[in-house]
Amino acid sequence: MLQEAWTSWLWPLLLMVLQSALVLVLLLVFIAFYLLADRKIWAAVQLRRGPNVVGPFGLFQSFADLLKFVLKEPVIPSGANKGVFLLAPLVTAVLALAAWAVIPFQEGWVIADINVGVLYIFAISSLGVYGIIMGGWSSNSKYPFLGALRSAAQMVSYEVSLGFVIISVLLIVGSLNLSDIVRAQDTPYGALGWYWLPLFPMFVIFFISALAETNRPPFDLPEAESELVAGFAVEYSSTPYLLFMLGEYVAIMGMCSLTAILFMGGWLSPIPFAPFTWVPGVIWFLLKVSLVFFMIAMVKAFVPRYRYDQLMRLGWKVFLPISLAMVVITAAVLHFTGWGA
Amino acid sequence: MNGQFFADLAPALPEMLLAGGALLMVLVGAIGGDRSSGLINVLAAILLLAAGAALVTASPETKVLFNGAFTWDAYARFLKVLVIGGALIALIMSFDYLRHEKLQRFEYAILVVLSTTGMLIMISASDLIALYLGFELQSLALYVIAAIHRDNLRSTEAGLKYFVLGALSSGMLLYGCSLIYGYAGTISFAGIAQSVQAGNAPTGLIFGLVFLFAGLAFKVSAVPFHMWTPDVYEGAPTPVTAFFAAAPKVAAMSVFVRVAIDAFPNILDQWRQIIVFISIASMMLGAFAAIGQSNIKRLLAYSSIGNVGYILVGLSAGTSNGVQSVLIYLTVYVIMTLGCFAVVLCMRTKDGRLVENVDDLAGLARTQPLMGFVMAMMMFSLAGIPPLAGFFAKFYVFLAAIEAQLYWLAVIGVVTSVVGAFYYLRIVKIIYFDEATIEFQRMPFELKAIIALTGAFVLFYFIFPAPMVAVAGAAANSLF
Amino acid sequence: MTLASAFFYLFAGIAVASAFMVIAAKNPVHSVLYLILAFFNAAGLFLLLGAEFLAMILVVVYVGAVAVLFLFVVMMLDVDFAELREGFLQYLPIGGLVGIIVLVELVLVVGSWAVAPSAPQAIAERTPTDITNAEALGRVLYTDYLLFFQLSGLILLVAMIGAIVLTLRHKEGVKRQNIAAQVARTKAAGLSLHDVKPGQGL
Amino acid sequence: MNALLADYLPLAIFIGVALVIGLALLIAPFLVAYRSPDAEKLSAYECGFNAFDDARMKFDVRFYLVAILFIIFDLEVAFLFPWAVAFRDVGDLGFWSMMLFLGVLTIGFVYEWKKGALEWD
Repeated sequence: MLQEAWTSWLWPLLLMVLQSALVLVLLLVFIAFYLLADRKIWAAVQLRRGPNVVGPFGLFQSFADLLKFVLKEPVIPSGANKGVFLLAPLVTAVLALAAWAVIPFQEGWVIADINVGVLYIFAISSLGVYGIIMGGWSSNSKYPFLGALRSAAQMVSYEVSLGFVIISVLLIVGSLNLSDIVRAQDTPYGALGWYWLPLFPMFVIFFISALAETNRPPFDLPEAESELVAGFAVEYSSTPYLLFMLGEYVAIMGMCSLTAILFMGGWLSPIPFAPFTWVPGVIWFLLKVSLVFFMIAMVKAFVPRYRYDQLMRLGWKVFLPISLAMVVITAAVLHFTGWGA
Repeated sequence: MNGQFFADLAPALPEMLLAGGALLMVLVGAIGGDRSSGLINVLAAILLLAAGAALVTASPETKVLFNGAFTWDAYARFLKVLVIGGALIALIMSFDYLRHEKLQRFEYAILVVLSTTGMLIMISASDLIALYLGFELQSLALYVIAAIHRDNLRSTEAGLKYFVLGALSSGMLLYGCSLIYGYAGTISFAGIAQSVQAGNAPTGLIFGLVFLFAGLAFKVSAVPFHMWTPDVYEGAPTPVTAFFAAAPKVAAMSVFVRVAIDAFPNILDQWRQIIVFISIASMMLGAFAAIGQSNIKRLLAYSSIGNVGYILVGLSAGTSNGVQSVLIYLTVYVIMTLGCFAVVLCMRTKDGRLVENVDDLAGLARTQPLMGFVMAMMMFSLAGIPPLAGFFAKFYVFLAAIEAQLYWLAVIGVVTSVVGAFYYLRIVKIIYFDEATIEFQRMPFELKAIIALTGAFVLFYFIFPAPMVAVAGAAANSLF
Repeated sequence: MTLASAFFYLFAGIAVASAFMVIAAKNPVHSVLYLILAFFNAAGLFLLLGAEFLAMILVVVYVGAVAVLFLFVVMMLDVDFAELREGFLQYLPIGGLVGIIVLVELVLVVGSWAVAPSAPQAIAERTPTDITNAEALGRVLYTDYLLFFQLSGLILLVAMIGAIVLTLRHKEGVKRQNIAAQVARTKAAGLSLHDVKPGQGL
Repeated sequence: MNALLADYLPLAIFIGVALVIGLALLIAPFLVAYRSPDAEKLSAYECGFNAFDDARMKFDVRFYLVAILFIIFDLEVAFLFPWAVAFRDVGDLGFWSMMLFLGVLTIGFVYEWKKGALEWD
């Protein structure tokens, strides 16, 4: 009886929990190092050393930071709306983490291989705005409020072009499943058969919109420290602040892996013959994610922050029409030439 | 996609004309800005005229398009002509007003056209989704038009009230539709009629029917869903009110009739109770609440509530004759309403203000004989005095009720008509026997023409009633 | 199967409870947050029905877009909440009465649960099993239901026009950036040399 | 259908585990960290001044306009998803009906652009 319950559902359930925990923990550990890499790259561009005290080359800096945040005094402003104030960082972090459930790291290596994976990620990323609005509003302080307003309008503006970009990839693939999208890029031409080449303008738009969607520089107006001090996060301290930071980086990594999946063939090897095909897909996937992340980190180091009106103009007047036109062009080409049928 | 595909779409030509034309006008307006509003107004009028011409010349043979979502028949043709006529005249009536009030916004005409498109879809709708979409297209445009004078507090308030209550009614309608779909398993009217038989109608479906009717009753402003009418009529700019009174009511009433007759013919006894109730309530409220009104637009609002009650008397008969009487009543009602509003739009004092109090009409028969005479005739007609058109409209409706053995409904209708006559005749008294206090400006040409035409129709309908009765009869028969 | 029904009761229970909290919460912002929770649970119910595409679209459109607007409106308006509550209490009896009537009617409906005989077959033939439901939807929405699809487009157009007609105002005296003019600026247009004599100024 | 639900169970569990991790992090400092709140520390950040009034204020209607326009375009994207997936099955009619739909909304977009609704000032 007990034996049966164990084999029929208790064990599979436990296995799922363990899998999820493993993925999440590994993800957080990777994030710790990517965070460090971000700072190191930034420092290198500015001819500084960056964090170099904790551990060899400062490798354990992020872990020290974690400890610091956990031991800091959590301050909740007296005028704040306490429930919402604490809910906001939790929402940000959990949503960002939740997106990883459908990311395929390698053929078959995915927590939940759902049919509507792309749509799920699109939905999750459209919810990212809530953490910021809730945080900004509940602080009951002027800077956070302004930051929240700005970010809401900003994230919303770039989501539309993000959607159009995704549509143009879907047109070629014909499936909403992320693994199917990767498999569709498995051609004899290797890296040249991936979608970054035929959809190059969309690739660029996706990359930039992803920056805006995750509030990365040069689109970090919600927290623009030079004018809004720290934007929506002014009143946050200790782990509530950490959760915001964590959520932001997890979301960035999510966008990196989505870029890798949509445009860079996911786990596929760029050179489609041995010995490169012997390398496990997950390594390729990691390399691609790292490459995209490197570009994002470099953008942060190079590019000055956008002014707000320019940001809105870029989103609505440049990206939206271009991506819409590209959807139409992609569809027309597919329809009239019958490619990929 | 070939020639045949487009040939099959021919019955939807008026809708396509209007929608395509509206898109073109949006482009023209976007590029030309508000300077092009005159051009766009004229374009919209031409467009409505063209759509009307396409309707009149089309053959009334019944056709079903878009997988059963869209039905073209004589009934649809009759009502579409009526709606387009009403919209066109209301649009023309607004030209002078817009010029005077500095409301030269090109969106106005575009929204009128798009809303008319929605109404045409409603009239032809033969499944629940088409009904709802047509309904929303129409309403959404109307909400905006009601508030188009956005710097005017009353116009904004009217728009907001109309929107909030309208959204509520759309919700009820949708809830009703989903219940009906859930219990009948299909969205098409024909399918519903098939699956709902007299003996076995599930309670849930009746419940859905009640909600659906509640949503529709809101649109035709029948009691108890009439609360918005006086405020919106009063607050919205007058030509907009004229449009509200003429076109959307016809469309909503036509949906009412089509749903009741096409989808639920087998449970006539169940829905008749609802219709009879709201009909009596509307007639009573229309008759009694209008008595104390001093604002003409409010008065006309109550009058329209009462008229809706009479129209519903015709529907409650549930027969071909009943539908025929509804069609005739609607036509007469639209013409009388447009005539009244044309007069209200002419009440512009020498210093350029529009006044809208009943007392401002005093002595109109001496200062503006034509205007005064037509207004008096409209009032007589609304009161149902023979031999004016309004009398015949009521006569047919009550006749249909009596044929369906709804004697006491007809009796109540006659009694409320008598009560209603009181306030209509009061206006006639003011026009003819009170001393003039205000002098009005000369009537603009187009309003004068509309007043003369509607007046002539109301006055001389009795000489030649046969053609309209015949057309309405054919239209009604196409439903059965 | 038990797990699915457990999830059903979970989603349905939370949906009803949060729907109640939408009207019961003191602070309108909390109301909107409960509304969002209700949307999520509705999406969960869709999932349990196998309508995964609808579930995701519900989240994308209602939670990701519509509720953001709601949140904007209630967060940023200076609403006097105490005053609102007073009005609420004033209309509570009549509102409660209507609510109870509707509830009784609903119970009646459930009590006499009967579906038209042809309904079950009509529903049964419409659920495709071999393709995903996004694809099933796509196959009919743009061809068989062409009219509905195009009407939705028109409704969206009206919504655009309406939103702009009612809300757009231009501020006076704003200096706008003109990118084309900036790019087209040449040295000749932007720079002029003046020979200024000492002691005279320009 | 059960296969479909089986796909979603791991998703629910994953979100659950993520929630546990997030909650653990959120609660940790309240358990272990040193706390000594005072009125100044708990006041809103305001460059050294006391806050004049409630920080929530009315703001430009333009933000609402952006949100409304976003809803409209988001719906447009929502309509595109099933079309993209079923693109190869719907043939000429499906292709042209979507082009018509996009055309209508593009006209709306041109209108917005020309009216200046997309400018930020």
